Parts: sequence; C-alpha cells; structure tokens
Amino acid sequence: MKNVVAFIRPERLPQVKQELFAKELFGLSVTNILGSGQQKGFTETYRGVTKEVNLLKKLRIELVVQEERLNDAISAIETGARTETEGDGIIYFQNIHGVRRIRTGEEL
Amino acid sequence: MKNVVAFIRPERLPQVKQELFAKELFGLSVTNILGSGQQKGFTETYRGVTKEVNLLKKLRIELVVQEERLNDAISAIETGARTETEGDGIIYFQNIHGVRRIRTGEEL
Amino acid sequence: MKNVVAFIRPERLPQVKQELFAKELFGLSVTNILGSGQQKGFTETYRGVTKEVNLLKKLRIELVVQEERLNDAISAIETGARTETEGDGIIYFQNIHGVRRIRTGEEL
Amino acid sequence: MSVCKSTLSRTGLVAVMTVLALGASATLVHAEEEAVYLTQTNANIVWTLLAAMLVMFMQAGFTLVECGLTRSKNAGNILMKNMLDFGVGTMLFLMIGYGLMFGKDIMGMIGTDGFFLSFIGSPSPSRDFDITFWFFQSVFAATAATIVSGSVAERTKFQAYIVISVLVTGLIYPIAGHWAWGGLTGNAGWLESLGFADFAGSTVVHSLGGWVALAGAMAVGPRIGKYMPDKKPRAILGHNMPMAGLGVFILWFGWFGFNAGSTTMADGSIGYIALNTSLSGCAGMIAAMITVWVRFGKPEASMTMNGVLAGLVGVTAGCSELSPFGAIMIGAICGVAVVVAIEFIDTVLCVDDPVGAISVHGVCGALGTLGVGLFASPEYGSITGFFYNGDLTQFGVQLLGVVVFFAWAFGAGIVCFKVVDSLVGLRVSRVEEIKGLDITEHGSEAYNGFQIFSVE
Amino acid sequence: MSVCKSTLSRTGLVAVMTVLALGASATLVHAEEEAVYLTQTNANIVWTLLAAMLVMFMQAGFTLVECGLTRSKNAGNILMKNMLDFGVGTMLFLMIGYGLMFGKDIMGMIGTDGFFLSFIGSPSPSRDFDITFWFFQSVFAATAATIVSGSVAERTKFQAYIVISVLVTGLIYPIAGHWAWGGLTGNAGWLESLGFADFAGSTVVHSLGGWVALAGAMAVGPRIGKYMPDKKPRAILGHNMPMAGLGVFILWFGWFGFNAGSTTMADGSIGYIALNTSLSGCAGMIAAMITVWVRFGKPEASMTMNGVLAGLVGVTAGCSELSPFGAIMIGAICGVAVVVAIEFIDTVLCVDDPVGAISVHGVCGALGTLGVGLFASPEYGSITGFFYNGDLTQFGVQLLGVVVFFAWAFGAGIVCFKVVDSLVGLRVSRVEEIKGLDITEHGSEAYNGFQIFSVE
Amino acid sequence: MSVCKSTLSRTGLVAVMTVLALGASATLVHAEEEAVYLTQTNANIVWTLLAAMLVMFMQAGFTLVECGLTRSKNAGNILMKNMLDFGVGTMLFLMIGYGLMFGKDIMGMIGTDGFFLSFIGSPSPSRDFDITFWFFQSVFAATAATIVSGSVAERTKFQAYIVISVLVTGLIYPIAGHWAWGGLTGNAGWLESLGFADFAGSTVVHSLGGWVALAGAMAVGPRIGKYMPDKKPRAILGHNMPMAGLGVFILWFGWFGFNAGSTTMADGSIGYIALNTSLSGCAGMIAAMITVWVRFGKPEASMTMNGVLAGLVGVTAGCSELSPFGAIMIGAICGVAVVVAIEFIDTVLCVDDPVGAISVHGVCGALGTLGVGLFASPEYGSITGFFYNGDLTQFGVQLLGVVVFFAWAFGAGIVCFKVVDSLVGLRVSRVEEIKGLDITEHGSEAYNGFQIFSVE
Ligand SMILES: Nc1ncnc2c1ncn2[C@@H]1O[C@H](COP(=O)(O)OP(=O)(O)O)[C@@H](O)[C@H]1O
Ligand SMILES: Nc1ncnc2c1ncn2[C@@H]1O[C@H](COP(=O)(O)OP(=O)(O)O)[C@@H](O)[C@H]1O
Ligand SMILES: Nc1ncnc2c1ncn2[C@@H]1O[C@H](COP(=O)(O)OP(=O)(O)O)[C@@H](O)[C@H]1O
Repeated sequence: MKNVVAFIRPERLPQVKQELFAKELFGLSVTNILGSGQQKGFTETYRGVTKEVNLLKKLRIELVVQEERLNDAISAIETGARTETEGDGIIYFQNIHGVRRIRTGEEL
Repeated sequence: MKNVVAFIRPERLPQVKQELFAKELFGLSVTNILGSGQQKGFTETYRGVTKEVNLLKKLRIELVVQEERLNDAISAIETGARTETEGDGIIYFQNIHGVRRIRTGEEL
Repeated sequence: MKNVVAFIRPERLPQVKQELFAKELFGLSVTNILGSGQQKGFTETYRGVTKEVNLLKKLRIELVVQEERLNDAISAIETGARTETEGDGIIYFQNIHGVRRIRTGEEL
Repeated sequence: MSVCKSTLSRTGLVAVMTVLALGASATLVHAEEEAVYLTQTNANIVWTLLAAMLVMFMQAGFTLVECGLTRSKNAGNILMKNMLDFGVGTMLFLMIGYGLMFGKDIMGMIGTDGFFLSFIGSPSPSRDFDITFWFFQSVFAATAATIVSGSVAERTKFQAYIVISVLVTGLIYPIAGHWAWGGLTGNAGWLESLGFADFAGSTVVHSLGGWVALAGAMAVGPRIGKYMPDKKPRAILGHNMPMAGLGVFILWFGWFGFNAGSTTMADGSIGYIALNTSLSGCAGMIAAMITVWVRFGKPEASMTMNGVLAGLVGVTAGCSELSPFGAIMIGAICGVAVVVAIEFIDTVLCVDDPVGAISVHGVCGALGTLGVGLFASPEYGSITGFFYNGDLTQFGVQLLGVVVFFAWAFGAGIVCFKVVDSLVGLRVSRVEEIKGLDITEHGSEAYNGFQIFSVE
Repeated sequence: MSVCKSTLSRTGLVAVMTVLALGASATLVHAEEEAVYLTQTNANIVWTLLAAMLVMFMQAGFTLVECGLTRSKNAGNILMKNMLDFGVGTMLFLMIGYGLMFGKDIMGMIGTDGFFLSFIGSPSPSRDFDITFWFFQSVFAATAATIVSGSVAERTKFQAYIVISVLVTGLIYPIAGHWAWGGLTGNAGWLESLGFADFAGSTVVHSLGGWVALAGAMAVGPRIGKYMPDKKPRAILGHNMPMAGLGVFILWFGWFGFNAGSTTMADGSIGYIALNTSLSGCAGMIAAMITVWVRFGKPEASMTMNGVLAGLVGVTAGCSELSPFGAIMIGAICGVAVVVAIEFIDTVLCVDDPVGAISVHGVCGALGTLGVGLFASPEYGSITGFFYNGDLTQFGVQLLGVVVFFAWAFGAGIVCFKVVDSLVGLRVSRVEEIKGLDITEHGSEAYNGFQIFSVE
Repeated sequence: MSVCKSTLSRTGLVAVMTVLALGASATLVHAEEEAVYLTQTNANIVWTLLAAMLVMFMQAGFTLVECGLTRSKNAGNILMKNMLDFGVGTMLFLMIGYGLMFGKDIMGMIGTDGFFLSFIGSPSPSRDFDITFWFFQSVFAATAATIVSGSVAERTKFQAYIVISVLVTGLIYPIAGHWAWGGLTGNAGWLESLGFADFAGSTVVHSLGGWVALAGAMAVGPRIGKYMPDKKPRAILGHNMPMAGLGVFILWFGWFGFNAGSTTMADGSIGYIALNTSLSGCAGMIAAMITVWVRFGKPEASMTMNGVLAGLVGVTAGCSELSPFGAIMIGAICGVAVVVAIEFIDTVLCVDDPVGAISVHGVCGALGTLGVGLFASPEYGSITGFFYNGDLTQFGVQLLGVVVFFAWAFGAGIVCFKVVDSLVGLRVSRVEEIKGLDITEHGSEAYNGFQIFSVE
C-alpha cells in the first residue's frame, strides 16, 4: 500500500475530488494547512501597520491506495489541481507498512 | 520507531484517548480533517438549492511510538474508535527514520 | 527525498520560519493540531463544572527536503522551536519514494 | 428653500394636510399660533408603543444568549425557534390568548371574549390605545414561550417545539395571566383580588416560563454526554460568549421597556422603575460574579451573565414598589441564588438546562415576587413590605401566587410535553443529535467556512 | 441632598437656567406650580427623532443580514459598503437629494430648491421640526442605497460601489421620491396627485432599491462558481446565520420606526401602524417557513428570515391603511412570494442575488403596494381597497405607481451601472474574487485567528 | 370584546384604576371628555429616560468594538470588564460619585452631599425627575470607565481592572465632572463659571476617559509581540471586524441618546442636536476612510470605524452649538486626526492602544471641545465661535478646559495605575498573556468548537 500526499489550492478541491471519484478512488482525507513554497504571499495593512502574510491557505490531501492504483491517484490529482500558475503545490508518496479498516479490523 | 495514523469519528476521540492513556501512550497529535470513504455524505438545502456534502468531519490522529508499542497503539485506537457502522475509518503505520525531542535534542 | 515533520508551539512559528528561510528552505506546510505529550493540560470551569483540557494547541509543520538538506532542516526547526520547557514537541523524518511539482509535473 | 418653508407653515393643519397628501407617507404639523399640546392618551400610546418595541427587541437578546451558550451545530435551530416564538406567539395571542387573558371573565378564572381582535371597533382615541395595549401584551406573550426554548435546546424536535410554543402562548400563559393581570381590562383575576402583586411579570411571565422550562428539560432529558454514567455532570461549553454577552446587553436594554413600559402610561414613575431595573441588574451581576469567584475559583463569564438576568428577572415584580436599595437587595439575592440554583439543578436534580433558564426565570422570578412582600417600600408603589411594617400578609399572598404559578406551569407543562411526546415525539434521534439539529432539522449549517470541530 | 433639591426647584425656568449654566451640558426643568405641557410640535419632534434613530439603526441590521448570508472573505467589504451608504448617503441627501425630493417643484416632477440645507433659517419651533423631518428623510435615503449592496455583494469593486451609492441617494431615489412624497412639503408629486398611496415606502424606498439591485446584479454578473456550465445554480452558503438572524431582529425593531415614524407625528395612529408591521412580519415568517418546508423538505433558516423581511417590506405601503387582518394577509402573501421569487430569480432568470434583495425589496415591495389597492380598510386610513368597495380604481393607481417605479429604477439603474462600468470597472478580477474582497480591496481580513477555509 | 371595551372606558381614571387593580401590573388610561395633556415634567422624564436607555445600550457597543479589535483569546475577559464597568460603575456612582459631582459644592471644586441617593425624598414630580436625571448621569459615568478598558486590553489583570474601574467612576470622573457640569444641579463648577462649554461631554466624559486610557496603556506596557526589538510596531490583528462594526452602529445609535438626551428636556433642540451628531459621524467616517486610503493605500475597515467614533466624540461638546456644516467640519477634522493620532501613538510614542481609545476619545474629544470655540454658531446654541465673531476668548476657555482635564485625568490616572500596580499588580504573566486571559483569568474560553489558532 502507498500513502499519497498532495498540497493543493483550496479552490481546486472539487475538481480533484471529481477526478478521483471518476477513477473510483473514494478514500480521501483533506486537511486545511497554511503553506509556503515558490508562490509569494501578500501584505495586509491593519491600523497603519503592514503585515507580511507568507503562509497561504492550501489543502493537504492524503490517500491510502493500493500499489497498482498509485499512478491513477497521482494523475487524477495532477489533472484536477493543475492551474499552471505558481502555487499549484507538490505531490509525494510513501510506503505504508500496514493498513486496517477500523470498523472490521480487516487488513487492507 | 513507527508512525501510526488513524482517521476516526470526532465523537470517539475521548474513548480513543482514554484507551491510549490507559496503555501509557501519552504522545498524540490530533488534526481536524474532512474525509470521504465508504460512508456516504448528506445533502444540505440552502435557499432552494441542494448541495451534496460528501466530505464528512473526521479526525486524523497521529502517534509516534516505539516498535514494541505498535500493537498496543493500534489495538487501543481500534477499541476506542470502533462503532461498527460505516465511517469508522482506517488506521495505518509507517517506518520512521529518526525522531528527536525538540526540548532536549535527544534522539528517541 | 525526505519528509520532515515536527510538532511545535504555535507561538514559535515565526522563529522557525525565519530559521528555515534563512537556510533557503522555502517549502513548508503548517497544520493546526491538538496534541498531548509530556506537557500537562489545564482545567476550565464552565457553569460550575470542571473540564480537563489535556489536548493543547500545537502546530504540525511538514517539509519535503532533499536528502542533503535534512540536517539543515532539522537544526533550523530545533533552533526556532526550542524554549527548553515542556511542550516543545518532537521532530521526525521519513523516506519519501517520489515527489512531483503539480504545476509542471516535473519530478523533484 | 424659504418658499418651501413657508409652504410648510401653511400646511399646518392635520386635516387639511391629510386631504392634500392624498394618502402620502407623512404629515408635517407645526405649532399654530395657539399652542397645541400632546394629549395624555397619545403620550401613553407613544410610551407604551416604544416599550413594546423594546420588549420585541428582547427576542433578539434571548436568541443570542441561548445561541451563545449552546453548541454551534444547533445555532440555526435556536434562531428558528426564537423567530417562531415571536411569529407563532403573536398569532396565537391574537386568536386566542388575549381573549383568555383579558376578556370578560368568569369568576376571576378565565376570560371569555375579545378573541381574534374582536374588540376593535370604529376609530377613536380609545381604540388607538387599546390596540397599542394589545400590541404590548402580545410581545409579552412571546417572551414567555421563548424562555422554554433555552432549557430544551440542542435535542428537541423542531415540530415538537412548534406545538409547545403554541400551547404556552395560546393557553398556559394567558389563562394564568388572567388570574394576576385580568384587572388591567377591568376584570378581577382571583389572585390579584387577593392582593397578589407582580408589576411586570417576575412570576406571571418569567417564573411561568421557567417552570414550563423545568417540565420541558425533565421531559426531554439531558443532552447526550451531559452526564457520566455515575450522574456526574460534564461541561458542554457554549460556543460563543461574546454573542451571549451581546444578548445580555440587548435584554438589559429591552428590560427597561418591559418594566417601565408596564405602566402603559407616560407618567413620572417610569424613571424610578427603570432605575430600579438597572440597579438590580447591576447588583445581580456583581453578586453572581463574586459567588462564582468564591465558589469555583474564577469569575466565569456565563454565570456572571446569568447573574445580570437573574437581577433583572427578580426586580420585575417589584420595580414599581421597591426603593433603589430594595432593588439592589433583590438583585443581589437573585445573583447569589442563580449560581446556587444552576449548580443544584445541574448536579443534584440532574436536569440539563443548557442556558440556565430554569434558575434565571423560574427561581429568580419566584424570589423576586416574594421579595415584594418583604422589601416593598411605602415611599414608592402602593404596597408595603414586611421590612417596613412587620406584617407578613403581603408576603403570604405573594407566596400563594408563587406556589400557584409553579403548580399550574409545571403541571400544565408536564402534561403538554407528554402529549406532544406521544403525538410527534419530543426528541431527535441519537444520530441527529450528534450531527446537530441544523443539518438534520433545517437542512443547512449555521456557520460555513469556519472550521468547527467538537472533539469531545 | 435636600439643599441641592431645593436648588433644583429654584432653577426651573429654562431661560434662567441657560444663563446660569453658561453653556453647560444639560438643563433641569421642573413643573412649576402652574402646569406646563408638552406642545404637539415638540412631541412630534421627539417621536420623529426617535423613529429616525431606529431607522438609522436598521443600517446595522442590513449590514448583518448581508454579511451573514455571504462568505467570510468579504465580510469587511460588506461592512465598509454599509457604513459608506450611510455616510455618503447622508451627505448626498444633504447637498442634493433633499432639494430634488422636497424642494419647490416643477410640474410635480422634480424639486428645485432646498439644496445644502438652505431652508434652515433662524431658530423657531418650525425650524426645529423641519430639521428633524430632514433628519428622518436622510436616514430613509440611506436605506434605499443599502438594498443595492446586497445584490451585488462579493464581486463588485469598492470604488464602483461608492459611485453607485452616490447616484442612488443623490439622484435615483430623490427624483422618484418626489413623485410620490413631494406633497409632504406642500408640493404635489404627479403620482400622489393621481392618488398613489405608499405610506412608508414599500415602493418608494424598497422596490426602488430592489429594482436598482436587479439592474446591479445583472450588470455585474453572477459570482464565480454560482452557476454550473449548464446554468444550474449552485449553493454558495452564507457564513453566519446567527449574525443574519440578529440582523433580522434589528431590522424588525427598526421597522417600527420606519413605519410608525412615517406619521412624523405623535398621534394615536402609531399604535396600529406598529401592530400591523409586527403582524405582517410574523405572517411573512410563518408563510415563508411553511413554503420552504413544503417545497424543499425542511424549514430552512435563511429563507425564513427573508420571509420576515418580505412581510415587513410588504406592509410598509399600507401599514396605516390596513386592518390587522389585512396586514396578516399581506404578510402571508409576501412570505410565500419571496420564496417563489428567490427560486425564480436564481434558477430561471439566472441572476445571482446572494441575499435575496431583489425578491425581498423589489418583489414584495411591489406586492405590498398593490395590496393597498385591495386590502385598504375604511376603518383605518383614508383609502378603501377593492375587497371593501369592489372598486379597482385605487388598485389601478397602485399598479401604475409600481410600474413607473420599476421602469425608472431598473432603467436608471442599468444606465448607472453601465456608466460606472465604463468609468472605473464594476467587477473585481477573478483572482481578487477568489481571494476575497477583504484582502484585495481593503487590505486586511475580517476574521483573524479563526481557521476559515472554503473547500469549494 | 365590546363589553370589555366599554369596561376599559369606565376605568379611565388613574386613581380609581389603581385602587381597582390592587397592585396589578399596568394601568389603562383613556382620554376623558375633557382632554388631559402630558406635562412637560413627565415629557422630560420620558425623554431623559429613553436617552438613558440608549446610553446604557452603548455599553454593548463598547464591548463589541473592543472585543472585535482584539484577539479571540481575550474576548471573554473584555466582556467581563465591560459588564463590570456598568455594574460597579453604577454602584460607585450611587454611593459616592453623584455626590461628588452634583452635590452642594465647595468653591466650585467638589460636591459634598447627595451620597447614597440621599436626595430622594417623598414622592413628587420633582423627585421623579431627579431620579431620572440621576439614572441618566449614572449611565454616563459607566461610559467613562469603559473607555479605559480598550487601551489596556489583552494584558491587564482582571482584579487590577476592577480597582481601576472603581477609581474612575468613583473619583476621577465625578470630581472633574463637577467642575464643568456641577451647574446642572444649581452649583457653579469653576470651569463652567469661566464659560467652558462641553454640552454632552467630549472632554468631560470622552477626553477624560481617553487620558486615563493613555496613562493606563503607558503603565501597563505594550502587549507581547507588539513591538520589535527596534521599536517598530507590528500588527496584532483584531479577531472580528463584523463584531466591531456592529459595535460601531450600536454606539452611533446610542450616541443620539448621549447627545440629544443631554438636554434632559423634551424640547425642540433635540432634533438638530441629533442631526449634528449624525452628520459628524458621517463626516468622520468619510474623512478617516480617505485618509487611510491615501496614507496606506487601501480603505481599511478598522480605521474607518474609528473615524465614525472620532466624529461622534468630536461633535459631543458642540452638538447643541454647531450648525450642521459646523458639525460636518468637526467630524471631518476628527476623522483625519484620528488616523494621524493612531499612527503617532503607535509608532512614535510606542504606546500600545489596541482599539485606538486614546486617539478616538482623548484626542478627538479635545479637538471637538476646542472646535466649539471656533465653530459655535450664533444661530444655534448660546455661544459664538471665532469663525463667526473673530473673538478667541471662548477658544481660550475651551483650551483651558482641555488642558485642565488632560492634566487631571492623565495625572490621576498615572497615580491610580501605579497604586494598583503596587497593590495587586497590573499585568498578567507572560505565560498567561500568551495563553489568553479567558482561560487564565476567567477559567474558560470565549469560543468553543471553532478552530482558533494564532500562528504568530
Ligand atoms: N518542500 C515542500 N515541503 C512541504 N510543503 C511544500 C513544499 N513545497 C510546496 N509545499 C506546499 O505546496 C504549496 C504550494 O507550493 P508552491 O511552491 O507555491 O507551488 P508551485 O510549486 O506551483 O510554485 C505550498 O504552499 C506548501 O503548502
Ligand atoms: N483510502 C483512504 N485514504 C485516506 N483516507 C481514508 C481512506 N479511507 C478512509 N479514509 C478516511 O477515513 C474516514 C472514514 O472512512 P470510511 O470509509 O467512511 O469508514 P469505513 O471504512 O468504516 O466505512 C474517511 O472519511 C476518510 O477521512
Ligand atoms: N509520540 C508522539 N506522537 C505524536 N505527537 C507527539 C508525540 N509526542 C509529542 N507529540 C506532539 O508534540 C507536542 C509537544 O509534546 P510534549 O511532549 O508536550 O513536549 P516535550 O517533549 O517538550 O515535553 C504534543 O502536544 C504533541 O502534539
């Protein structure tokens, strides 16, 4: 089993979900994060004082997939999340050494 | 060392915590996530327009444990989180290649 | 490539960011978590009933770095996050088996 | 615009103007050479109407307090309940309630005419006032129902709540209200005939609501997770203290209308009635804050807010009878009592009252009513209390009223809740309660975008 | 402080006192032996002023409703727009609007003097009232502009909005206002001369605002993500229902000033005007709740709130002409209509109106105005509607007024929005819209600390 | 209910009614054949009471503004402080303050009787008014203390704050208040004897509060993280702009009571006083918005809100003396000044004032008071300013008053804060400040469920 993690733009989630579901990948966990990367932040002014905001709102999505579905998962996320402008994020995967479904206790 | 990650129902956290603490596993990090899996979502109606909500509120819990405590951790989480209805979530673990305590810098 | 994860105090983030940026590590993702460890929680009283709060607000920071930058990353985080009091958190790293930039699709 | 201005002067007479304006929106009137004065009737209409507006605005305060002291997943449901209380309450009071409460009575027990606004005749100053009086009474009726909302919050079916709200405003409140206030329209309710004094409704409105709330909280049972298996209460934290705080300020503001407006007359007494109201709220706040501080170690906000409301509820019965120091005493007593009562109800009775409605309205309403028999000052209203004349007669009558209202409201409340339970079911399912009533009963959440998680 | 008190009595006379106090802050006056009474002029000033305050406070209600029904990333922008409406609106009405609306007129079409408060002369009771009347009118003017804010929310440039706000309060509203209400200052607007009746502005204020809002929503286009490629609407959830709910309660409260204050006289009619206002809001709420429940399966909060406002808008034209039952009918009709209209505009017209401003103010304002021609009761105001006399003349005039205001407001609105579009551009860029106007237009977010994410 | 109605008519006489009602809640009165009119005394009571209610409601506004402009972890503490200001303030003013401020004076310096409401005698119209006047003054006193709350927010011990609040309402405010307003009860405060004019308290209430706030902010020091090691200020963002915005609207609404109510008389001048108040707020808003826009690039919301309050504070001294254009001028000056002052205090003085209380109340209060000497129009109040008569005498007196109040309030403030610091300690510990005062001082958080994180 593999663990696929991607950092994406919040507004691309619906497309990513759509792509994943289209490939029958239904297991998915989404976390709100603040991130920095190549994309620059912005500045806020509050009561006359400038504040640099260099952590932007992003989403972290995480999927546990079978070895053979890894490429499907990655390409689905890439298709859904890509806008070709800075801030699209990265995607990585890792090995997992065991997965179980809590409801049943079965190994996946 | 191992990294144990589980996706559980928010309302089961107290039980999971209790089980873990009972086994003297005190190190624990909890994140709010939105997830989809086998459990179906629900629909909202707002101002006459229907909206499908297929990401449900879940928690991601993460523990760094010693090899020998791995099974304790997994069984504690399973006991605490299981309701035997759809949406109970999954649990997985990975190898970790190094852990340090920030306060002291000591390797764990 | 390595994946570095650390749990730190929220109020240390600016220092950690500064240390990382100083070392030209710009890729960074921050998540809000609730955590327990060696630090004790506190009690709230609400309408006459006491409530123990043993999950404290912490941040989870995650960096994907090249093998050779691993030590830089770890030491930057440690320098930034350390207060030498309980609650400073832990830091761990894992192997990653593939990373891609979503915008371009290039392998990193 | 000097031309325009002189035109203004020419159009001074109301009658002329009305014809001229042909139904237009407003009419300018100027003092003629011979001065025209505001009649006392119209002054009373202005005052009573302003007070009614303020009491109506209290509905916002109740909503915010209840909403703030409960969890975010039920905020929309609470909003709906409180809008409903006003909407349905007014309608019911229109159709049935007012007649039962203020119609020509039978043996001081119940009114029998005046349903469906049937007392409205042809235009006259007297009709103008009657309508205003009716409006003022209708906003009071809505208040009684709203109190119940708080104690059954976060677990009651919306449909069931609608029926309860109808029963409270349509039957429970007006019938008992007649006993104490029927005299306002020339009847003689049996309690007031005995001398029972409750100027603006510590008992008639607040205790009544509070005791129905008690019946409701018992009937519907505690929220999931409120009690441990060993009956030890757990804290279920309210989601928004600033919201509740704003609610308290709005209620305080509106309470000046509630109390001082209950003269339904623009006379000189409204000043000290309002002062008493304010002082009692202040005393309640300080007393509750100190009590919480001493009892639990820290001055906690939600209880302090309950203290303000406790003081306000307490002084409602006697605001026209108390000296300022009497008002402070009543407020202080209620401020202490509310903290004690909340703990007692929570830990001893094991009744889950999320916002403290039973303690604030039921208990402090009763205490305030009894207080009239003790603290009523001969220098102010028409009654003299025990501390001024050593005579417990008035106190006895007050006690009788308090007991009668408890029996009626709690009894009728229990019956109503049981009936509703068997008809539509009182309580949502376990799954619905965990998900929150906003999604399950109303189809959409109250907050969006905000990450809201309850981890226990 | 007995000495002090007797001093108080000595200083009774205003004149003496003023000299004594040498410009100090307040003056105590006591009844002399011979009673002094409040003049009707001063009573009118008190009443009109109180009403004006209440209407001013409605600005808070509008802000909260709009803010609550939109996304958190634009909350600060909405706040700014609503403060601006009042600030700029008052100034524009001062400089231009009042003169166009209430100045000496040309052929019932437009006022021509009274600009820059030029009608203010030397001190006199008449001036005192005129100023108060002016103040009351100025808060009305600000209301009209604010309605537009809602329909163009979340995507309009702040600079563009400023210009629109200026045009609405400075030109669109006062010119048309003159036609219906010029008579208040002794003119004869052409519509009122025909007998058009709109007591407090269902059409003059609300429909006018609503139709400009329609023009605006069309001109600025739907929010990103509101419509699927196949024109199916998607839900963009408001971020804070309790906030919107508080806004509704504040509006309800303020509406008593809006309607009952439109007498600008402390007379006896204010009581039933307020009662009608309240009942119509209640009926609107109940009707909308039931309609939503039946139509979409659950009693949803945001539509129910729109129902309250629908009822209040509807009754505004006829509050002084309707019997209480007429007011309930109007409210119920508007409550149903608002739900239908929102769905129609959203799904058929495909016009994106985030808060329902067009349906609430435009549609229900028109319905309420027409309703006067049907339900006006001879027992109340001076007009008799079709259901009482079988005569459709009044209805015809009402219909004419409704049509004329639609044509004017929508037409002028379209022109204004086009002009503004070509001058400064109406709409923010795609990136700015996604980021939210708070950051891009005002430089800082409305909420901080709260984790706020919109995942779709 | 025709029977009932005729009963109503029969029960017209108040006296008869009171007997009949036997202490019941309300009394219906109808106009008899011979008309009865509202006495001016009772009209004054009604008006003053309504104004007092509005001023009391401002407490909600202050709470929301302070709460919204600070961080969520201290929201409950701010709520508690503001409730306390009112609760304790009223009590202190009752026991000590009123006597010092309005008691029989010694050499125009200090009042010496009237403590503990001792001026209350037997029932009379004069007593009725006196009590109302007392109530009105008590809500003013609470306002002064509340201003201080803002500048010391997020870092001050709750216990310390209680003592400060007591000292401000019990000593600092009433002593100085006597100098300017003692004449209201027939004394002659030394400043007012010189001709110092501050109608509703730009200096007496607002500047006084503002200068104590300055002393407080200096004594307690900046919040952790507010200044970089090199003294460069950093932004600590307020957590809730819509909340602050609602607070501003509530304050604006209440300010009509604050200013127009300061007549404590229902006379014709209240109309233009309210108009001036409104216009100045609008001008302040627009001026501040433009200033921020020009100075910092974007029209930021929190500064614009401060602009509204700046205008309102500024016009408070002269609202009864200014022409509408004078009011606009004062508002505009204050709107610009508040932005400049906030930046100056933040970056040059390096005093950390989270909500801008010093600039809004201290600086603009002073400017508004000086403005009376320049802009007071002979057409309105009794004073004529420099721009109308070329005479700087009045301006000189105003300047004297401003300086005296600064010296007194800042001096007494510094002493008080030092004393409190040595007694109970002013400031919470570093750890407590980071955790937030809600948990450490009050034992529970203000928001629950919401994920709230501050990452820097
Ligand atoms: N090396 C990294 N480690 C952790 N997170 C990263 C890393 N690089 C990027 N991210 C995440 O991805 C988001 C987008 O990255 P960014 O570099 O701005 O996109 P792009 O690669 O398209 O320029 C960041 O905000 C961050 O959350
Ligand atoms: N393959 C997966 N990858 C990532 N997260 C998953 C996966 N499967 C489940 N989850 C997480 O677990 C939660 C519960 O999963 P679900 O499938 O509904 O439970 P169950 O397995 O009991 O039917 C999901 O909401 C999601 O957050
Ligand atoms: N074994 C662990 N697994 C997961 N998270 C941990 C673990 N130990 C610590 N943490 C995280 O680090 C935070 C700080 O840990 P803590 O033990 O209090 O610090 P310290 O090690 O300095 O005493 C915790 O709140 C938790 O979020």
